[in-house]
Amino acid sequence: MSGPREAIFPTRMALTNTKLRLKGAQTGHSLLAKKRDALMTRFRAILRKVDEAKRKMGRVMQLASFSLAEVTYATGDIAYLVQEQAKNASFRVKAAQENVSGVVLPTFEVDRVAGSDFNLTGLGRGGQQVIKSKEVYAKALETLVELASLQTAFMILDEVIRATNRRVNAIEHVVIPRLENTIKFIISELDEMDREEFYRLKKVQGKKKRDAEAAEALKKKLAIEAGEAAEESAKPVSVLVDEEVGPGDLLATKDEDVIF
Amino acid sequence: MEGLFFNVSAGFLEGILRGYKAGLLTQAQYATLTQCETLEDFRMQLSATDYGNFLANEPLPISTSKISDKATQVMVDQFHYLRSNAVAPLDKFLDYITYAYMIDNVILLITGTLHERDTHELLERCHPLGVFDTMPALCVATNVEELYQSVLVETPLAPYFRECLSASDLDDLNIEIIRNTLYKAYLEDFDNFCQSIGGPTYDAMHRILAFEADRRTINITINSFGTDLSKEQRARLFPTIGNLFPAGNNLLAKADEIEQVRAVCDYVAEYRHFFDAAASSASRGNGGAGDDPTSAIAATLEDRFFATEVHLNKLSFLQQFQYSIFFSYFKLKEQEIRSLTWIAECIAQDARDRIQDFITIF
Amino acid sequence: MGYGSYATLGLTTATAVSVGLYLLLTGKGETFNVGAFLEETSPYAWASVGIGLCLGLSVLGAGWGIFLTGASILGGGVRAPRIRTKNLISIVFCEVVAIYGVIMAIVFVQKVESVPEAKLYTPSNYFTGFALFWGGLTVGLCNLFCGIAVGMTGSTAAIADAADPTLFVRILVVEVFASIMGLFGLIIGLLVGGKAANIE
Amino acid sequence: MAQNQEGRNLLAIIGDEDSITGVLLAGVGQVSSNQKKNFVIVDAKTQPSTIEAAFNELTSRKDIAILLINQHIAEKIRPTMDKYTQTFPTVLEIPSKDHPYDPSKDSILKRVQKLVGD
Repeated sequence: MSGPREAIFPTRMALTNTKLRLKGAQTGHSLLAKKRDALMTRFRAILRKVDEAKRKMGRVMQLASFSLAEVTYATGDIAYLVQEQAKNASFRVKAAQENVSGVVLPTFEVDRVAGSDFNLTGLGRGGQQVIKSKEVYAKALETLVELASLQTAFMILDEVIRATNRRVNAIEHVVIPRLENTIKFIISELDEMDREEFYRLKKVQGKKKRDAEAAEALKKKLAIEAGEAAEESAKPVSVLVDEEVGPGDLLATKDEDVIF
Repeated sequence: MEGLFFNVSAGFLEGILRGYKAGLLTQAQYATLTQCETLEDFRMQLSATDYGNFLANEPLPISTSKISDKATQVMVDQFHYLRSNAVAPLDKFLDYITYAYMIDNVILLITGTLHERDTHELLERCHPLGVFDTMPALCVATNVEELYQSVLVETPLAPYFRECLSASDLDDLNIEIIRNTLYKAYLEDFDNFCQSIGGPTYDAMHRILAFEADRRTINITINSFGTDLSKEQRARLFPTIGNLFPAGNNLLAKADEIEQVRAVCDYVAEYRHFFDAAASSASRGNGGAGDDPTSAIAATLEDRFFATEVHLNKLSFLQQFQYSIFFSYFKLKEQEIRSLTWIAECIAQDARDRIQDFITIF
Repeated sequence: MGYGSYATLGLTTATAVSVGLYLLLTGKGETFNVGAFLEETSPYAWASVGIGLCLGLSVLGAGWGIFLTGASILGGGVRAPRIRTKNLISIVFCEVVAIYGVIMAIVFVQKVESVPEAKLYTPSNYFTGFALFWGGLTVGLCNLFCGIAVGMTGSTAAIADAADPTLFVRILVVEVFASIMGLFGLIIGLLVGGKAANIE
Repeated sequence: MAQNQEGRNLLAIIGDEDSITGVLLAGVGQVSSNQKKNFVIVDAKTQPSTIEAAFNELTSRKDIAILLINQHIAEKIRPTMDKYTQTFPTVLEIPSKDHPYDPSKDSILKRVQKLVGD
């Protein structure tokens, strides 16, 4: 009787209910475990991708900043002009959703509108480099956006997997043992009660026997004392037979306890 | 004849300038620099050259922009030394060199003012060669009208502004158009000034300025493909002193694609090989931009332009007793700083395969 | 500068023409007499002007050459100090030109003695006067142009040397040729002077 | 989470001048009518507190989906970065020109490494 159990009155009804709940918990556990495995597979895939993408980003960004160096070579310092001419974002992201085992993962998609903010930058010299650098940076940003969605997915999945893991573990290590304990408790309590009952019946039977013997003796004494005693002695025997069948049934059902 | 009197006022400065020129990095020095593994190495190698210890007091790690800033500072110091020793007409000539940078600075200030930014921080970003005494006065202007007036009053660029732009233009036109309009006016004015000096100065300077004008014309044409710059506007930005002027300019103003530009350039013998070489290297895949042939050609074209500019500037050193060497030296120095920055950039970003893509001067 | 020289030229021509026309039209055309001028001018005047031109023009040439070269040596020497000693030779070449002038002036001066007026206007003395004048002019102009030529090449030599030390000797050869021109003047001056007897 | 990301369609960046120039060239820049920008320039002199303020302001904006930050700048405000657990906006550490990417310093990648490792 170790471990926690639910505060429940040990009846057969409760036993049935608890057994049902245990079954439910087990089904839930296996479902959650499956979900967790699915998420984990996904998660591992994303992990690998994040790792890859982060390293790729290093290269891509290097390429991009190198193209900026080319611009500086050809045009000179355009940083300030670019900063000042920025007005409306032409490079935006659009969020889409993806469903993995019931978890909504946002993914960002690049949403570019043709903007002409810097169209004329480097008109006199280096315009081609500016355009090229623009393209390279846009490509780099696409990688970054991809990485960002991976990273978001990673964060969310991480969160969800933790939650799922907690649930699985809770069911496995808390709920199920507790239910099992409860069942065991109920069963043992019921057994205990049965045994008590049986003992009591024995006791009652013994007492009845003693009473019957006493009555017999009395009857014999009376029969001896009175002549018509043989006629009446058949009844107590049939009562005795009835009573010997009773205890076998008692273990199966309680309700048929006619004696009490 | 110019030899008789040139040295009276400019002989000393010419000697100094040629001394500076001898300090430009050579092929061998570039080769050593490109072998550097880190910027630390780079600095050490550079200290063995004419630059000396100009980076010695910089805290580590050195950034490439720091290197370029410091190198520019070296150049500016040299310029100021020459400028303060110069007498007419060299002083005016040197002033003309600064006007190009001044245009950039004024444009910067205009941009800042239009966006209502604190213009004082802009002053720090101005090119030091283009700084003029009254520049801080521009910063007090708060609106476009005021700025226009103060530009007219306070800057040496006033004639260019007065002739080309009105106050409302500052508001309406794209800043790049303003910049190119000013630059066109500047080039033409500079060419005029050189003509007034005459002699070999004009010969050498006109060659360089005409090339610069053509380069801008071609660049503007190529860069305006696919933008909202109208053809009339484009035609107005073309300087009128180049070898392409006037027939080529007219054709370029109408051009829609790079093939037409090439056809125009075929008329001028010096420019013909640009496109051939550019096209061939683009087809080899060296253009860098890859799939788009136009931008690949244009990118290599830019390199060709740089190489030709360096070549022309080198030519002006072949003649003594004329002023164009002052202009050429600063252009070469600028190119050298660009190359240094490029190498430093390549080292910093570990892009070994592109490290040779600069232009050596000697 | 251009307009100024045009104006000067025009004014001079106009004055000369009007004076000439005035003399001609007023019947005094005889006043403009080259022969008389040559005859009446004292041989001393010719000789002294000749000596003066000889030395003056020579020194002008030398000075001009020295400042041309000097400016470049100074400028080039700022960044390449090694050129300053070597290129002193260019200065010396220029200086030599002045020395030619001084030598010739001394030679010429020997020809001039003070004599009584009666003995002055002799054919021999006329010859000496003219010889000294034209000889001095020859030497002076020779040295002037020689000085300028040496100066310019010297300036180039300095700058070339600063840029590339191996060029110095080659340009020095050119410079030597330039400086030889002064010697031509010296020789001719000596010859002309040699023909002339002393004024006595 | 799904409703949280509605209306977030901008990128923002905290970085050095070169990185910002680059991404602005690509068209990321957005300056609202009241001069609020979605990019913050950090140079060597910028105080960490200023960066933190900018970081907090940008992360609390409702229209930003992704926040890019240069790694060497993130390094300066590492405690704040490590504390940041919101899903939106996603914070992404990017390398800068002068500071090559170092995967071992990335907050996210550290977690990745930990998870992959065990």
